Amino acid sequence: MQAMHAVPPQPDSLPVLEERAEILRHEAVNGEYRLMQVAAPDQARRARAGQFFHLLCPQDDVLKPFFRRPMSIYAIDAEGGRISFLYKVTGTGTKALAKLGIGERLDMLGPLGIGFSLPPDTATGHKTPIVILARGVGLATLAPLVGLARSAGHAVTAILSARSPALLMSLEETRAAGAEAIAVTDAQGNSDTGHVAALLDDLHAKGRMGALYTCGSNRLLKLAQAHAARHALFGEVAMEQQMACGLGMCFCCVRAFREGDATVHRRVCCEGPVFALEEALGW
Amino acid sequence: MQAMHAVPPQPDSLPVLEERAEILRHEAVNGEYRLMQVAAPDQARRARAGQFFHLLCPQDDVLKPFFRRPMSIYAIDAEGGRISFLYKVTGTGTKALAKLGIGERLDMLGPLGIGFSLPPDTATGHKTPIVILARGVGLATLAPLVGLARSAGHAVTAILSARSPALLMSLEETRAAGAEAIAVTDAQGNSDTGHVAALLDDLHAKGRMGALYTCGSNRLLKLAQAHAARHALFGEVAMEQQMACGLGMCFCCVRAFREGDATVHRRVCCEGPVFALEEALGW
Amino acid sequence: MVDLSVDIGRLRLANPVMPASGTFAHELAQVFDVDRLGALVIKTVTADKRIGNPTPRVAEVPGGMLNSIGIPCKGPEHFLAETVPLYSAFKAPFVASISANTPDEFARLCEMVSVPGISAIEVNISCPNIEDDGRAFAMRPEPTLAVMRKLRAASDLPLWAKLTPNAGEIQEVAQAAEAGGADALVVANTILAMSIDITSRKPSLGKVMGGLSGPAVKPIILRMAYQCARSVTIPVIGCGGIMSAEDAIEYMLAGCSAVQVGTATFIHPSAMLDVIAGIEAWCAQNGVARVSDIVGDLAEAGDEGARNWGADMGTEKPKSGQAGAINWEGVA
Amino acid sequence: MVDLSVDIGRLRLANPVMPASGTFAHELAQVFDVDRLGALVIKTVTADKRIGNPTPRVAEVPGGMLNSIGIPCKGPEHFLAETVPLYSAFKAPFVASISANTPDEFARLCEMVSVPGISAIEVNISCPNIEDDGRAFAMRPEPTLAVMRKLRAASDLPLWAKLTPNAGEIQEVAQAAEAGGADALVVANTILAMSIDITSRKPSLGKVMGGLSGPAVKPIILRMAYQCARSVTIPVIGCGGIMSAEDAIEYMLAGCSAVQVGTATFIHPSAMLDVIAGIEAWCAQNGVARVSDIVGDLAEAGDEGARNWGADMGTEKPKSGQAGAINWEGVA
Ligand SMILES: Cc1cc2nc3c(=O)[nH]c(=O)nc-3n(C[C@H](O)[C@H](O)[C@H](O)COP(=O)(O)OP(=O)(O)OC[C@H]3O[C@@H](n4cnc5c(N)ncnc54)[C@H](O)[C@@H]3O)c2cc1C
Ligand SMILES: Cc1cc2nc3c(=O)[nH]c(=O)nc-3n(C[C@H](O)[C@H](O)[C@H](O)COP(=O)(O)OP(=O)(O)OC[C@H]3O[C@@H](n4cnc5c(N)ncnc54)[C@H](O)[C@@H]3O)c2cc1C
Ligand SMILES: Cc1cc2nc3c(=O)[nH]c(=O)nc-3n(C[C@H](O)[C@H](O)[C@H](O)COP(=O)(O)O)c2cc1C
Ligand SMILES: Cc1cc2nc3c(=O)[nH]c(=O)nc-3n(C[C@H](O)[C@H](O)[C@H](O)COP(=O)(O)O)c2cc1C
Ligand code: FES
Ligand code: FES
Repeated sequence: MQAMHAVPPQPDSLPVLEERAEILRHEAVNGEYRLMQVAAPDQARRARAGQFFHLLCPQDDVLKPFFRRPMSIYAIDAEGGRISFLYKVTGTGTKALAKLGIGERLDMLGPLGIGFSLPPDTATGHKTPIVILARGVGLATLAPLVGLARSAGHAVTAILSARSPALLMSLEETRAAGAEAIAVTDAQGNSDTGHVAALLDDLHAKGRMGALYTCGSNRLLKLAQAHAARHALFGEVAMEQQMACGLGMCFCCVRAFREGDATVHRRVCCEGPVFALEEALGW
Repeated sequence: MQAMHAVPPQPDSLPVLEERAEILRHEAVNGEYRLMQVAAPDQARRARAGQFFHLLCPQDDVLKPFFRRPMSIYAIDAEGGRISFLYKVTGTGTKALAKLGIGERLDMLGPLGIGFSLPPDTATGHKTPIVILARGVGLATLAPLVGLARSAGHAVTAILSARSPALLMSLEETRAAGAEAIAVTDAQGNSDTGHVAALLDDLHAKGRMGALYTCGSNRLLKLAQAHAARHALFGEVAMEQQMACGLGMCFCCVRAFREGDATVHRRVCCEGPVFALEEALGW
Repeated sequence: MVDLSVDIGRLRLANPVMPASGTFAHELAQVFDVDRLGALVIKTVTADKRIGNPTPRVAEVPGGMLNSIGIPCKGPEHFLAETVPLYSAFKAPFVASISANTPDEFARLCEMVSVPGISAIEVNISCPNIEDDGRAFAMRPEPTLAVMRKLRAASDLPLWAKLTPNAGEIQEVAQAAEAGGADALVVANTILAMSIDITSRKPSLGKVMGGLSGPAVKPIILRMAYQCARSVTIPVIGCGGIMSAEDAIEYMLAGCSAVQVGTATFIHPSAMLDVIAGIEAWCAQNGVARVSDIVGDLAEAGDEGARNWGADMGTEKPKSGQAGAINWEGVA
Repeated sequence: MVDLSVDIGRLRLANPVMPASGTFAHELAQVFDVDRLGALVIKTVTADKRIGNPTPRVAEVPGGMLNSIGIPCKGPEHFLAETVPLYSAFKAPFVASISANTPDEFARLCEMVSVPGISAIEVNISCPNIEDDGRAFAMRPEPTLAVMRKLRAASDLPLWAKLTPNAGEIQEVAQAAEAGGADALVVANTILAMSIDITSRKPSLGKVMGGLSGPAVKPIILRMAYQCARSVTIPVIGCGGIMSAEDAIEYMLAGCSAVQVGTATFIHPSAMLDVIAGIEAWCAQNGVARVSDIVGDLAEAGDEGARNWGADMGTEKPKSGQAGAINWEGVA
């Protein structure tokens, strides 16, 4: 057994519930992603940005899909008792999920894992401005961080990356939350590492990059690590790995991390999914 | 391997089809039984009274129910291309069947097995009058025999037995087909072996019992065998046994039969389900 | 009120339901009060430190899962310093699970972990014995007997021997475990299996082969539990594919004194509570006062009873089935 | 056009799909043209006349079925007089399956049935050897070698040894079968299992225990087929839980030259045709000209490729996975 703690490791990891939440909204956002909103008051109250839920997608014959599917929280409405997910239709599980109709129920376990933390104040006692670097699933996972950071008084710049403009999500929401959003896409030819590195250099030069958060791309992770190291910035990354239990019991969801000179395994489900940026090894 | 015959044993066993038949009617007949009518023109053309279909009841998680379920033909409408079943909601398979709605499709394999044959003419060259002794599932299985025998010119008397009058089925249909129907029920206290034996004696005395057909009750089988033996009557019984393949390949559906002095196994699915009355051993 | 308690040798459990090793940890206490379980069996601990197997470590298959977690382990010192205090703080009996590479290493570890706070030791003899070409100890009776004797000598705690279903003749292994001093058997670990992703043409698991668990294995492990229960006098704990109270009752009717639930917890974290509640309800409905009364209470096989379709003439009792009429021989 | 033909030793099959013994008979020709199959393998025939096992002979379990049909058999004379003419009239190669109670009886039967019209003999060595306490021949390597030597001496026809998955170390049995002269292996027969009807408290089968088949066994038998294919030089025919073309392709990637389909036929009588059509379509889509090219064409295990989620930066190729970054040891 690793990481024994009789008390949950963070106040974030309050007791976990298994609920059958009613689906309130469920619609396609673009050709790949769907937005789903559910009513889950007790879980919404506990949920924090960066945490995830473990969803029991409808099982068909031979209990397929067998495992639950981890899905980041895309939006939390604690007062309204609502949680939203933004997910890509990928394989068996998400295909089954996509078929659920409004009013149907979804068995959700959570909230699970450790969410994002905000950076310490600057040396001059100001709120550290943060930069978010998101692509793919990161567009969903990092979305609630914008609101969290804004309401704590941090300036936020989000670089949102996608294959094509049609696949960019959260642009309006990010701006509406008072963050600056920069869109880069493969189609426009401005999403490669070179362009994004230049953007980061520019943001740093302008004093708008005091901390870095990333999710959804191994390349962006490497880039963020390099920039954070160069400027000694606080940073976090949200990681993915296949999960069975989602609770820290089965050890299937490990990834390798740097711990000083050693390489260690950590469970993405309960020691993450959010990790210190400098410790992640990528995949 | 038993019973090798390169040609099918009876002209009844013409090639078998697997079809996805549309459900045209589906309703409760009483607290236990449901009537289902499907459109299956090719299968209806091949179907004979006493044969059955092997139904793939809708499978839910873990492929439950795994096997198909055998179901006698309750009515054949060859011109209209329709087949009806009358079935009791018993366990997993029939419960799943009961949920199918009109317009949905049911995967049916068949027609299968050997149906009823009609008795030879009497010594005086007349059509032999037949008596049908039905209870339980026999009410469904023997129903199409009434029409078959009537249209071939046989007088038909059907003794229909059930626990209570509400569970009696086919009474009106039997009469409408020009047969005499006698209802006996446990509730009325006239369904026990003594009463039914007296009915049979009476029918024989009146010259109305030249052949005997039974299905659905071990007691009635014994009774029919005794009467047929006493009066040297032609007789048939339709048997049940659990089935996997339904085609004669797996040998799971055997029952014991008398063959001279020996006891032999026969497969209900392809050597039956209709067997010579005197050879059945009961169960 | 149904008495749900069962005795596993000298250890009395409040109810017959406990987690299977490797599928439970204290984190489950975030979901429900784990003191409601019959016992707390935790992930196997080894004598050496281990990192576990390459990812992917799990895969889904029809009706179950494959795992090749391996046994990531921080070693016995960490176990004694951190794990024992953590789990002995729970009220439910704490059962450690241990394993090692050789019989002597196994015995030393067993002695080391025989400390207060531990109610029983599950000895996972389904793992490779490097002195026997890497075959699991419990693949054959002889190494089973040998390792159990050493383990027995090393500890006064109840020892539960966890057998492997990959053995060809599990009854003989079961008897060897009993002869070697086991207080109970756990039947069984996962069945070695594999699957292939035909798109990438890769094995689904990083380690190619792994253990199958979940509903798919139930009929196989139930058979083994039945065979073992009839071959030994010590209690048998059934473990394989239990997803519901009905599954657990099958195991108990087959002769198991208690059951372990593994994979089900991954799908429904509170599955074990449902199993306990379901067993209690079934006993109440069936007039069973003590759940231990159903252990091994299997009726004789045959067509009669439930299968006597058509023998429905009012009050007359169904006669005995056709099995009497025919000479069932040439069994193959 | 995909070339679907495969060679099982000196026997060329038009396609790699054939029925599993005991799940096929000429009656299937009422449903489709069985000459479209790669071969026709029929129910095992024994040296003695047998009535088979008590009913109930089958039961349903999650993801599969149990059977204890036994081997009802009218004896070899009936087989030669009736069965051989019947099946040799089909165009697809006719494969007989035989079994017996002792090695000598087995060899005599093998000699008797080595007649024109039969393309190969499947020797079902998964059944009890009364000279070895009723253990199946293929439970252990030694009796496997002994019986295969006698069978080899008794016939010039290709001999396919059908192994039992109940063996503890099937690779060793596979090697013994090859050493004894088998031309191919069929991996495998059913897995001994049971289930209980908790309402009647009876075993579901009249014979209590029976063989598990269907989707539930696929990951287990696939693993065994993979192990056998890597342990022998003769072709391996995979058999266990194949319900679809994808399942068949998994077996072929694992190293099987052909496959047998059993239980699937009970659910969909024309399942084998769907498997053939599906294999052909998959080959066409994947640029496979000869289906025999995929036999054993398994890529190395690992996280990369399909699993490299998030490595989606445009045209840059995914880097090799974390497996490189860490020393995977202490495999357990
Ligand atoms: C903490 C966390 C948060 C996530 N949040 C989101 C999100 O907000 N939106 C979103 O679209 N996706 C998210 N994902 C990825 C999402 O879990 C997978 O897309 C999903 O599991 C795919 O399931 P499937 O059955 O459709 O695909 P399949 O490929 O059929 O799945 C097969 C197996 O692989 C696993 N798997 C496949 N892809 C992934 C993946 N990327 N990460 C982890 N396991 C995977 C599945 O869970 C399953 O066990 C997240 C993953 C993690 C670990
Ligand atoms: C030739 C034939 C014709 C039949 N015709 C009719 C009919 O017209 N109307 C009708 O109501 N029933 C009929 N039956 C019985 C019907 O097949 C069963 O009621 C049905 O299989 C029960 O399935 P279940 O899943 O609901 O029950 P379960 O009890 O869940 O079934 C479990 C297993 O037992 C088998 N089984 C259960 N009862 C029977 C039975 N009586 N006979 C054979 N197998 C059984 C099932 O097929 C299945 O394999 C017929 C049976 C046979 C053999
Ligand atoms: C992810 C996982 C990890 C496991 N780890 C262990 C282990 O460390 N030690 C052990 O004895 N069994 C281990 N097992 C086997 C289980 O304890 C249990 O024997 C098996 O899963 C069958 O039960 P189930 O079908 O209820 O899961 C593990 C099983 C799974 C699924
Ligand atoms: C009803 C039934 C009868 C069987 N009879 C035999 C047999 O006589 N000889 C034999 O070698 N295997 C027999 N088997 C085993 C099958 O040939 C096959 O090995 C097994 O069913 C696994 O394949 P499947 O999962 O595709 O069914 C039988 C299987 C079933 C289901
Ligand atoms: S998913 Fe089980 S430990 Fe993370
Ligand atoms: S059901 Fe298969 S032989 Fe009758």
